Amino acid sequence: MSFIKSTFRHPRLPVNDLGLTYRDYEGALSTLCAGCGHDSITSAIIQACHELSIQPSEVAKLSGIGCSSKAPNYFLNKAHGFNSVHGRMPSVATGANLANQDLLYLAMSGDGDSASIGFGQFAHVVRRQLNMVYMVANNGVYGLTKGQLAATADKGVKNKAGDLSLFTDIDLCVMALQLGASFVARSFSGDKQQLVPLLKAAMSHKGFAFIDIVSPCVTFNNHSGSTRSYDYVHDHITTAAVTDFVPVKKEITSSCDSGESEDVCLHDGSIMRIKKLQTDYDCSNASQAIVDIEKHKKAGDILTGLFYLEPTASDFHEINDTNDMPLNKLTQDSLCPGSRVLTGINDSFR
Amino acid sequence: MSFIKSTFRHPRLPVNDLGLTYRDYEGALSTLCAGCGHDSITSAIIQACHELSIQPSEVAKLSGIGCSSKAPNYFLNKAHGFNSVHGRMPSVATGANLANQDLLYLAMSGDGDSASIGFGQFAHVVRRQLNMVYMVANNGVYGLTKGQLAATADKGVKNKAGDLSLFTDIDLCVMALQLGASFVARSFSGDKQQLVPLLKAAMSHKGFAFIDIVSPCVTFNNHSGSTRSYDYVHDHITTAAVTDFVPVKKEITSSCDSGESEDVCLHDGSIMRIKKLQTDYDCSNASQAIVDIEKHKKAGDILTGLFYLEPTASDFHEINDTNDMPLNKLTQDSLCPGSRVLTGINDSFR
Amino acid sequence: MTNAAKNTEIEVNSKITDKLLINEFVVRFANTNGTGSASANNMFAKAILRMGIPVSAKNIFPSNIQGMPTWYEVRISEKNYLGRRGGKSEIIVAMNAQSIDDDIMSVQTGGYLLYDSSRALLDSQIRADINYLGIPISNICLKEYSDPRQRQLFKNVIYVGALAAMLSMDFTLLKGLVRDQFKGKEKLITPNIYALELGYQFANEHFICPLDIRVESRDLVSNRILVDGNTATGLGAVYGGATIVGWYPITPSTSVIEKFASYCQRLRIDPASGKKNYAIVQVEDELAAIGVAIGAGWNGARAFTATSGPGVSLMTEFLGLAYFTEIPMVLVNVQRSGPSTGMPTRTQQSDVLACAYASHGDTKQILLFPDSPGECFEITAQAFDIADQLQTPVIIMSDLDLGMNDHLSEELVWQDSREYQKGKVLSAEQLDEVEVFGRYLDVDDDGICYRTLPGTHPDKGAYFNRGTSRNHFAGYTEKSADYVDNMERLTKKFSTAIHFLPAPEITQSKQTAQLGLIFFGTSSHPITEAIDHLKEHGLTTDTLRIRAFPFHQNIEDFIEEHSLSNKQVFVIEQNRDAQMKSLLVNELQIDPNKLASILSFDGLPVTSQFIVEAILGKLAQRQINKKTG
Amino acid sequence: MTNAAKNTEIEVNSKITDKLLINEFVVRFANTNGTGSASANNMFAKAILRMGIPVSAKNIFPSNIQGMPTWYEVRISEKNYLGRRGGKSEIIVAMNAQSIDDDIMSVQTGGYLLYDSSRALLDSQIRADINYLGIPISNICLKEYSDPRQRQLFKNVIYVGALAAMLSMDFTLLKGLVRDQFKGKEKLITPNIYALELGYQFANEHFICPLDIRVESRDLVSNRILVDGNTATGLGAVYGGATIVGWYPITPSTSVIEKFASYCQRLRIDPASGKKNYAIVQVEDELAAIGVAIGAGWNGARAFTATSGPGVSLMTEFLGLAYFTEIPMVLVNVQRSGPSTGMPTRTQQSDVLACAYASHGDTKQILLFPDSPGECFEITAQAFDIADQLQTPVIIMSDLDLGMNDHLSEELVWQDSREYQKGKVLSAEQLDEVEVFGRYLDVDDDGICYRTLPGTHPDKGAYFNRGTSRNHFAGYTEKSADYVDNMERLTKKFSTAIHFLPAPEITQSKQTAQLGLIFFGTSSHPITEAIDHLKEHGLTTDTLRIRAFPFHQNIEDFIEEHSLSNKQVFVIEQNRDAQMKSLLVNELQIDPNKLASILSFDGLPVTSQFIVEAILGKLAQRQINKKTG
Ligand SMILES: Cc1ncc(C[n+]2csc(CCOP(=O)(O)OP(=O)(O)O)c2C)c(N)n1
Ligand SMILES: Cc1ncc(C[n+]2csc(CCOP(=O)(O)OP(=O)(O)O)c2C)c(N)n1
Ligand code: SF4
Ligand code: SF4
Ligand SMILES: [Mg+2]
Ligand SMILES: [Mg+2]
Repeated sequence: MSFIKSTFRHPRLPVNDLGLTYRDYEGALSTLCAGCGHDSITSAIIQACHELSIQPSEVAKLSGIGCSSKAPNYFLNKAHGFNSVHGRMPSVATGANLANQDLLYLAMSGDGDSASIGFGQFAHVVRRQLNMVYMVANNGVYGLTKGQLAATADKGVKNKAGDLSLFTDIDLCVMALQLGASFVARSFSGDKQQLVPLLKAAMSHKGFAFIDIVSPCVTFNNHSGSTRSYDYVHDHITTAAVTDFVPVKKEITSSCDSGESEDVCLHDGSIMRIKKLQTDYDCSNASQAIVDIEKHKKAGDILTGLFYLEPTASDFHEINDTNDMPLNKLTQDSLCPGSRVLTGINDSFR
Repeated sequence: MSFIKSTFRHPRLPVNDLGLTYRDYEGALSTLCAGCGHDSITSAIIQACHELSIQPSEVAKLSGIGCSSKAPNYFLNKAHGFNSVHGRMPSVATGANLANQDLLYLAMSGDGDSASIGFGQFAHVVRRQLNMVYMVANNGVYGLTKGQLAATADKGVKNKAGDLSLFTDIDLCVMALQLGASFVARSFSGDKQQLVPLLKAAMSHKGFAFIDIVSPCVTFNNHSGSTRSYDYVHDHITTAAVTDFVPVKKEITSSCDSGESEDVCLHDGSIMRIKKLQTDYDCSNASQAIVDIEKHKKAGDILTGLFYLEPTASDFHEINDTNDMPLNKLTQDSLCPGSRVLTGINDSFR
Repeated sequence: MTNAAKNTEIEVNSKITDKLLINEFVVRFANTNGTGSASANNMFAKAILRMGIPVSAKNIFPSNIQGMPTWYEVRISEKNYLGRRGGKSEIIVAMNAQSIDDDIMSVQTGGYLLYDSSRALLDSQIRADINYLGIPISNICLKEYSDPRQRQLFKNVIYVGALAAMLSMDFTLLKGLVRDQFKGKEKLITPNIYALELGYQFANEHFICPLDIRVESRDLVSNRILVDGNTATGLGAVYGGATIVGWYPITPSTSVIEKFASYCQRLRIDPASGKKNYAIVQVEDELAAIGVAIGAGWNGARAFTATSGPGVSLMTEFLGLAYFTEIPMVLVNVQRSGPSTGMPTRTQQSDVLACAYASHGDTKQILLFPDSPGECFEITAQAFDIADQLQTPVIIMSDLDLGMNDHLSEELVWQDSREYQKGKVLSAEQLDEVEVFGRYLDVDDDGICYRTLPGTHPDKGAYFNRGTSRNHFAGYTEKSADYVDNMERLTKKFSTAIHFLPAPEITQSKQTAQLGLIFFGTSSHPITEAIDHLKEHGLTTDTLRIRAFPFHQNIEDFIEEHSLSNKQVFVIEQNRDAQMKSLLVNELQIDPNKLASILSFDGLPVTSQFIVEAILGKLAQRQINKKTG
Repeated sequence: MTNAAKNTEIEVNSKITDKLLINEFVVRFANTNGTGSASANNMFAKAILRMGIPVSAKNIFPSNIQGMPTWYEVRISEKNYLGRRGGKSEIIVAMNAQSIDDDIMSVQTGGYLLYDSSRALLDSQIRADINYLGIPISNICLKEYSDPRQRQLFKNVIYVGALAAMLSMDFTLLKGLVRDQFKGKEKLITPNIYALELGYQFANEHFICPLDIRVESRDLVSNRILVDGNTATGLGAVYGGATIVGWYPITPSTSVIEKFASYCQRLRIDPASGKKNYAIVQVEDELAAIGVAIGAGWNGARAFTATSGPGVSLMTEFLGLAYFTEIPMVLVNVQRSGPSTGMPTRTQQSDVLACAYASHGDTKQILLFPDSPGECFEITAQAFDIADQLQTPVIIMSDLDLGMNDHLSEELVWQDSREYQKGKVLSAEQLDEVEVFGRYLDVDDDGICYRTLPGTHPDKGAYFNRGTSRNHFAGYTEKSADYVDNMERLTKKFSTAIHFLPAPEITQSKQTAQLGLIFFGTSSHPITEAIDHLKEHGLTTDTLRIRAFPFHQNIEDFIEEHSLSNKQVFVIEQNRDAQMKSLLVNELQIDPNKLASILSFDGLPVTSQFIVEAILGKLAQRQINKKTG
């Protein structure tokens, strides 16, 4: 971390369709530890939003509490953010989304925040199919409280203080799959090439999109013996398929080798191009994805990539049959039934 | 419900090894609705405990809040019980078990209690491998608050008030399997023949035993269209295997047809005899169990029976390496290091 | 008197008064819950209403679904005494064998016990000083109906029919009520009327009807309505413009949401698209419920949740967040008897402190105290304005009695000229004009800052909302000066708040009376009656009904005026620990010895009898102390 | 003076006093967190301690892991002033470029700034009235070390070495400290001593050492220890017999559990089996943490949890359950600055009301207020006795300052004759003798009933523990009389409680002094100094330190005695809303106007300077009011 931010702007920084540069997507200066995986996620988010030409002010950033939950402060300065309480971001996100379905909800949580204190809220927001991008920066520890083991830490590993992870670990991707998420992926903060297209696809997806991002904590969980250290992850990462994201406006030019590559059309017309690296890959089968994830885990590997995608999934508002006009934009005219109606209601109480 | 309980005792009521009759295992008079499935669970528990010759006072009964959570008051009058707060029984059970590992912990919860407000606690007590029997009386609704849909209600069904279940339902057996439970079963309150042996096995199992018991709510979820009504369950129940439980002291006499029947030896030496009704049945494969459960669910059926059993599983105390003497029995001698030790400690602060 | 005699003919043992007792008595129904009695009993109450006589009803039900004792107490009072009176009842309809012994004991001397004589009473159940009205209701049903559910249900209708004859109620009117009640289920009308007539005729044939206790039509109700507070609250939220609800069921708050939902289904469907102009989510618990309201409030929609008892405790952390981040939202707390699970189907006003100071750290919350369904409607609608104007949670402190019982209330009023007050929210245009925007800049020096909503402006006004200490520009800070500045501004905002809150309702005699009574919410119901009785004891009384916290200055004035030497201020509340008194003392810096507490906390709505006796007792005690001291 | 000059030679610009300033000053270290400065700074403080001079230390750190400003304030005082003094510091070690501008401003006129002169200061950073001690620490490290981590770490050791020379500290003693600190990691000893010497020599070579501010060995510490409250609390729990912990990490309470765990690892292993005589579970959240403690308490083990801020709010529902079902357990609340997430690494005493009345309904909780590590140890051990004897939760109200800072404290004391008081728990034999057992029968008329543990007796004593209303025999009841009886018994128990709780600590002059100061916990630290200063203003002071809630009678007496016409009682607390005053007023029925509040709530430990100024200010105000009024 350096505490003085350069304000110098290169005159020829590339601009996107909105005429905005990468800088327009940045946030406050990070106060995380130098080398923290979460900062890489931040920069992947910035890149994805820039490349997608998302209007920053049309984004709502949400988080719980933790180092990871501070991250939304470090991207998209022009977007409102809500750093809520520990583990309860999903309910706040629900309320926010119900109030205005027109914004893009980017939520950042940690493994402590989502797999421990927030596990109930996590499970239920998945069920609810809220249209949001739910990212967990998974480092296997509680960074902000100095390194206690998280529930996502692999059984048998030790944290820096030497405490042993004694219990079955929670795999949030498996849980999301089981609970009905329509977009589930895992990635690695150190692998921008994989992460950015996944983020872009998640942002373009309508419905609940979950991305578990392995994000090493350099201060408390980067030692040898950890399965969330940079070294370990680099050595054990495997990918079922490489994904590329083609926004709706761009034409698809690259050729498509039918057997190995698949194009999935997202609800807004953009394309998710999937190049299979493993023969049994099938992103439309949630049960199979769970089996695959666990198979790799048993072998000591971390499977990453897009696990599941239901491109035509519904979101909460479709299910609820909410008016298309965001509820927070409705005026008194359409909300208040007025005195005439009340007269009739009063009569029903006599 | 009748409010005057007969005190008449048949002189020749069968007694068990402790010389106790069925009556010695009863509790207060039920105040649940006549016909409530939960009352059948109560009587199955009474029968199981009686048949196993469990000393009632060696049992601790635990529950959250709900009609189902009242049930512990209706069995084992001589056992202490703890009717805690809504959804938080698992933590209370954890504390209780940590304090005295010598008791048998019988816990009763509801689907509201465990799949909604208590889902986080449920997940984490499973991980913790607490040595307890965790029963959920699953009626798909919140009985005590008059019939709102529970998170276990199948997507698409309606409750009595006509509200539609909109979201992915939570299958607690699948969750327990995923989270590392070492005994997972499903049964039906209306099928004592299946339920009693499962309860007996669960009570004899060391480690976390979960039983999801479909238990119709006659008042709020017994209408046609419900998938938790007596009629629906009777029509759609299927069983993978029939289980029989042979206590440690009894000799096994029935012959054993190797291909179709399997004997699993539990940690206390008692035997769980499993007679397969479906060829692919394998109670040692959790992933397979999940696949089976979901396959049947897609077909509209409710798969019941023993899903998974890890007979040599560890429980929390083994993992923690707790002293065998219950912690609540330790005296000051072994707890207090005394003044001499303190002198040294004081020195370390100078 | 033999049992046989009791079953067929009334023999008047004793009389309450020598005169007729007209329009001023209590009928108490003892039933088993889950048997459909509540709707029959309610029909009885509504018939009284339609006869133009003031009436109120208390449903005293168990925390259980079926098979436990339940009571329904109807007070008929042309004196407009709408609270509970206390003491025994003139008439008891005893339909529950479990509770009949107690029920017999609670008939007033000279009063009547209407009971099911299909089974004979025991000798021990015979009191010489009351009158028995036996009707073989079970036998009648057994004969008349074959379906077991009908045999059960029509029992209740039969005794209502019998009461109609005994009390000389307008039978045509009762039939009209049945027709109204079963509108849309026409098949049910005839059998219900038939059952009414079974009871009516039996009574007329076997007893001297009407009794000396009876009703007579009046015109004393005017445009008042009979409804429960939760219905009015739910409707108030519709009128107040609430669109979003996160909730989790809990008695006695559940029906607030159910009513909101059912009115929304009727009144909030977009005419063009047929889609919903609202969203209600039944979430996983109370933490999530309030989280939803906060998220929506942050995003500019009017949102609320409702809960009771344990739910309030669970919302504590989030209430602190909303206070500190200054997010508008409304919480309806329908109080029940605590602590812990307590008595979930009994009333109390015992969350005053838990709500006023909800959450760790220095927090204070806005509280509103409605006392009638009419006010529930008004105050709920208003609560959304207040929350938006003050940018903070507003807690509506209702209770089980107010929420779930039918009260005779002023009708619900809405002025079409009234406009939603959305407070200080900057539009894109305003943001363009603003030189510097600071979310926590106290521009107007009233402690209330300007806020912005997500998505308003492409470049300006965005900030990171957080529960941590922040400077004027919502930047994270651990600087002591910034922190203190913000905390002091919040204190200032709390003073400003008073201007937005409903003032206390004060009734004051020309010359300050001897007694000053302070109360709030449902504790006000028995006050009129209590004052009349105190007058009989030569005591004059002024009253002050608190409607909001923080407190208006005139509360302090009232206390000062009424705490001179020969005067006394009483604070009446329904809790053990004198919570409102504590709040008054703390916040107004009042000497606690100026306030004498009248505390009723047995879970039943406080009675006028209790209040009068307690006041007389305390005054007598004071006399003694003066003499001896 | 040029920068070059500052870097090599000291040029005394100004002096604090003409005499030498010995053993009575403040050294403040400004660092960046995550750079290992805390342990070097601590070594400095401990060296002072070993020289026999009273010392205390405040670590002022950010809610962040690495790279943000952090300060460490060491107060050296042979007058035994152990609280913060307030005002600027005599010496500042400025190692953080982020904060150096502010740091320079906070040097007292005539004081010293020790800084890293590897980079020249800006002209704007030169104050004419202070003295600059430039050491090119980074350059030295660059030269001496190749490993970047070492270059970082040894910077801190170097300035400690330099201070040793400047302040004339015992260098051998410092070296001894290094040896103690790295016991078991011998490899680290030599390089650390080498770094100390680098600083020591540089200072001796470049400055006139020692300075006019310096230390001299004394024998004023006697057997006192320097330790933080959380360590003492964790150890107190070991001695008090706690075996079970459920917990969830949160600053500043985390180290209570960490210390408990590490002492258990040493002291609680069964000698025969090598197995653990304890169980600690890091659970999923605070609701579960307290649930574990309650389950264990019900089952007869001593159990506790520790938390802060948001955790307290989350535990609210369970605290109500434990109160109502009467289950013993201990909660350690290490308070931090609220509301909401607030300032997680700043101190406050702002959970007083949230804890005293935790939970909805009429609830009251037992609070204990330790003020030193010695008392943390004693009170924590005692808390388990109190909880068992009263069968209710006991909340230990610590705070960040007490819990995480090193305090000079009386040593920890344990009498081996002391026996655990387990309260009224019936054994199987006792149950056999008891005629009727009723869990909620008030046999001894003190509000405390007898309880039984699961598994005690095959036939007797079992009951269903529940948060609902119950009768004497733990049977569910909705009867008003049963409910009221139980609630009143709980009130009685709360009165009984006072006999089990530590009495306030009162210092009272022969003749009642003009001022009565009431305070609790860490607010007591600056009191000795404040009293001395008030004396200089001609004011005599009596003090009362509250140690427990509910309150002892002598608190009321103290207030009465000190609130006569020319006297004044002040309540000093570290929160905005005068929470302790509220509690005193509510519970003792005291006129709030008798208590003047001194409120320090900026997140830093209250200073004597603040207290004295506030008291003088209020007294002056009173004078003016008297004159004009
Ligand atoms: C209710 C509550 N409990 C505990 C805390 C303390 N706390 C802050 S962050 C955190 C854990 C963060 O872990 P994780 O979510 O994994 O985020 P990371 O720092 O590892 O990115 C905890 C326990 C809190 N802020 N609130
Ligand atoms: C914190 C809290 N919230 C809500 C309630 C109200 N409540 C009581 S039981 C219940 C649901 C019970 O449903 P379930 O667990 O399925 O049990 P069932 O009655 O169906 O057997 C609820 C919401 C409560 N007691 N406590
Ligand atoms: S402690 Fe770990 S998670 Fe937190 S900022 Fe540092 S590296 Fe990142
Ligand atoms: S409401 Fe339903 S769950 Fe509750 S007792 Fe009645 S039948 Fe059982
Ligand atoms: Mg983490
Ligand atoms: Mg249920």
